[in-house]
Amino acid sequence: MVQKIYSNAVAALDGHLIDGMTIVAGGFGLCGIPETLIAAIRAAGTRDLTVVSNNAGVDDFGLGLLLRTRQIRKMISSYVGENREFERQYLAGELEIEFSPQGTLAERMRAGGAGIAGFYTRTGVGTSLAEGREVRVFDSETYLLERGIVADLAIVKAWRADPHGNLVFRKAARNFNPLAATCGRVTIVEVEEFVGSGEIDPDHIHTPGVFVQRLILAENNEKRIEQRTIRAEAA
Amino acid sequence: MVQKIYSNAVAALDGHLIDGMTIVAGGFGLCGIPETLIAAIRAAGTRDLTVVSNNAGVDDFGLGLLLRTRQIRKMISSYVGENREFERQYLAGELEIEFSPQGTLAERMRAGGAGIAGFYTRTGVGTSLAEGREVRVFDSETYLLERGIVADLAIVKAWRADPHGNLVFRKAARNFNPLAATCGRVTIVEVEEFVGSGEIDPDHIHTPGVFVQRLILAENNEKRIEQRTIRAEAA
Amino acid sequence: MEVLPTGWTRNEMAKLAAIELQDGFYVNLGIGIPTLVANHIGPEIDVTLQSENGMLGLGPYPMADQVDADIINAGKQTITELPRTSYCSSADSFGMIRGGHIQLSILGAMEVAENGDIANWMMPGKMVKGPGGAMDLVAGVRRIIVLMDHVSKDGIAKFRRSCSLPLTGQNVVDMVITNLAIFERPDRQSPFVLRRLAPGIDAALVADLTEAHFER
Amino acid sequence: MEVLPTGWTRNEMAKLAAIELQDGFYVNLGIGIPTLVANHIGPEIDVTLQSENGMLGLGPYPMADQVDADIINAGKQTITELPRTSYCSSADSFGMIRGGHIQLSILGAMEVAENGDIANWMMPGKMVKGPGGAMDLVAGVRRIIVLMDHVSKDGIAKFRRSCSLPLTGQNVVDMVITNLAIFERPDRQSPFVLRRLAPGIDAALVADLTEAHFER
Repeated sequence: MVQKIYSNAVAALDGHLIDGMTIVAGGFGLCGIPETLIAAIRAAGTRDLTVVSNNAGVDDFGLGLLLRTRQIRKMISSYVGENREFERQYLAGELEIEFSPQGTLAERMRAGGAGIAGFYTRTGVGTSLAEGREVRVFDSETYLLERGIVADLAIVKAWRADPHGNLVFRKAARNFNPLAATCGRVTIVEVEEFVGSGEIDPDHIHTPGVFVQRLILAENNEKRIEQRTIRAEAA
Repeated sequence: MVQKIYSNAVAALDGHLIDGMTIVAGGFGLCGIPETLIAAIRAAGTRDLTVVSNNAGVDDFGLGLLLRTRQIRKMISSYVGENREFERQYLAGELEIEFSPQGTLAERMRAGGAGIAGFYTRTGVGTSLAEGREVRVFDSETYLLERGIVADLAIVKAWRADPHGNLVFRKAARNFNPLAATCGRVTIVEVEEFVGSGEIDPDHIHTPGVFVQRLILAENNEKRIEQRTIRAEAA
Repeated sequence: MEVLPTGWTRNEMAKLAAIELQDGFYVNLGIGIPTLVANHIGPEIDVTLQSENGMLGLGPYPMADQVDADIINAGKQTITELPRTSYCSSADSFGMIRGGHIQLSILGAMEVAENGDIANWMMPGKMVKGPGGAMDLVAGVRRIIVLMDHVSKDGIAKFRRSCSLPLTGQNVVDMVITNLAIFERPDRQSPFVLRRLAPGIDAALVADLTEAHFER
Repeated sequence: MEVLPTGWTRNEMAKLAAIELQDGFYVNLGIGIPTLVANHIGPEIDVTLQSENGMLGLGPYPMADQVDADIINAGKQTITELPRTSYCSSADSFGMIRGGHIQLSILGAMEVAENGDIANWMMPGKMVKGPGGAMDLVAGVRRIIVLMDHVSKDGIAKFRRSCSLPLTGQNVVDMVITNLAIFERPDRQSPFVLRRLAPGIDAALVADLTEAHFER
């Protein structure tokens, strides 16, 4: 059987990191982000990255780590708050940002992964994000043309995988991960747990193994919480 | 709680059948087709239907039943073999057919359900199905513009549902069903089995209840097999 | 400087918005005041809350010992599941939104214009953080209610002839609930109508503090 | 009428096609002769078969007591699961195909042209049944191998200057395996090259029975 499971992130990333490349990353905020692979890319020092990710992490966690080391040249994101270093680099002209509305960004990843070159959405019509984009009327509604995204590498966090690369995500940590998995020319996945071949019910698989080239066991599972909100016992 | 579960197909379809309407149906061949709802539409006698379905059933099963009674005016399908009555009506000019390649048809349903007016695909470029469609080059590849589909009514077959309309499909009977469920203005689902609220793991739900307006227990579960292929014990 | 009447509290505004929720609705609540709406959904109606990060059926905040980093809403707050909860990818989640399957979204705004335009993603003089899911919500959800203060901290009317800030969406707002009044329109071709005044607020004051044209 | 040498049997053609399957490949096999290719995949390579109706990881035909109406391939034949099997919707399945995630598809054809065009969905003189998934497969899968008889029942060359029948796809075929010969090209800008002859078949005969230009 083709061996998709690698011993660690360095081994899995070997041969797939090139300065100037485009990387797509799963995760929403700090939820479901590939912590182990981000740390390994930081250690590898790959530069001039274009990173496609809904958010940019915080100063000392997530993609914020790659911003600190100035490894990222451009972000394609929907929201980049909660990150002072991002703001500093952006205002200093050291970092480029392309905003995509969140649903458009998700759909662009899915489209890139599914061989759809472009699609028409109502999102963003009449806003500054529509500038330079084709506008078109279908059935008297106005739509914008948005393009699919294909990245050189996808980094993904899943909950469980089997040796074939079949993936299951856990709760709201699914978010952009299955989409990122489809739109990388190479997709590397870190998981919290490996299970044996045949141990995942074929109706419960979220991402089929065809999209996954390499797998590692996640070593970093901090899963930091951005907004810890709780209610009192009595509520 | 809003009551989505209806006592039978007649009750669930009540108020939703109008001559000349468009109905999208799940299923691939005879696998995963909404047998009970098809029978009820036949009994209701609704006419001049446009039916969006990958296939058209066989002479005496599936959508073939609605062809026999001449309730269908037009089919939008990828493949309509295995149906002599279809052929007879088509050659007699009594039935209109719009062919969509299978993947394009699936994507058109998904697009319609997801508010995507149109998308660009390489499928069909240079073929007779590209006639009258916009052709466009992205990154030196040629693509066709295809339109999303929204139907007046979706009829869907699922395996299990909870009272909220959360659906689970079984094996290859999933096929077009989750897509049809998204692109009906009203979606009615027949299931083999109801389970209680909270009994489906939230990570195992294929179609969230937001897409489902009405549910019934399937009364017809013949699940006819088109090509019964078996191997000998020794193989 | 004259002290202006404050009208409804934020909690009262949320309660007024909650009246708009109907039995069986699927609803997306924005960050900030709109989140408070959840506290006012009565047990007599069946409403399912959606969060655009891929969760349908949001439960309340967890007890301290229930906190799960993988169960968060779009505001990145920890929340809980309900028996009806399902998860999906961000693409499928925005499929619900863009495809018109969510009946109602209640959002905050910096400005709303009389033609239904909304501006709520770029703060004047601050770095642009991005639209998040706001542009998708206003473009895709069938009905949009805005909860906002009637005037800005500087006393400037937020319900305007036209938005001065970059738009989030064009002609998408159906109802505006401020601390002073409620404006609504029956469809997106019609002008807004003043529907209700906060206690102690009269129509003349609202007219004074509103730049938008509205009917009475 | 002269009796033509028949060359490879259908089973031998399938075996020759199976050589093109590499370790780790995801492969879609068309209906008819291509289905036979599955019988020739050796245990030394790890190949996953995909079926466009939403099944990845196809197992063999079931025993009589294993038949399950919900486990079928795109030819509507009953099949079985493997430990690697997963199911998905038709949209996700064609996402794999259209997105270039399937390495190889082996299909039947009525005609192939020297420029790589293929015609395999409309039979002359018969009612059009529709393309099914064939147009998606030839447009989306990275490499396309066609298995077909060298000449039609009427003795007409099927590998042609240009297709006479309506096309399924333009410039998409990479390899043609007939009962008489194998033609291949290194990329889709290059002409086809005659790679191999069936036993007892000489190049002159192949040239006689081929309308397409090919290199030797």
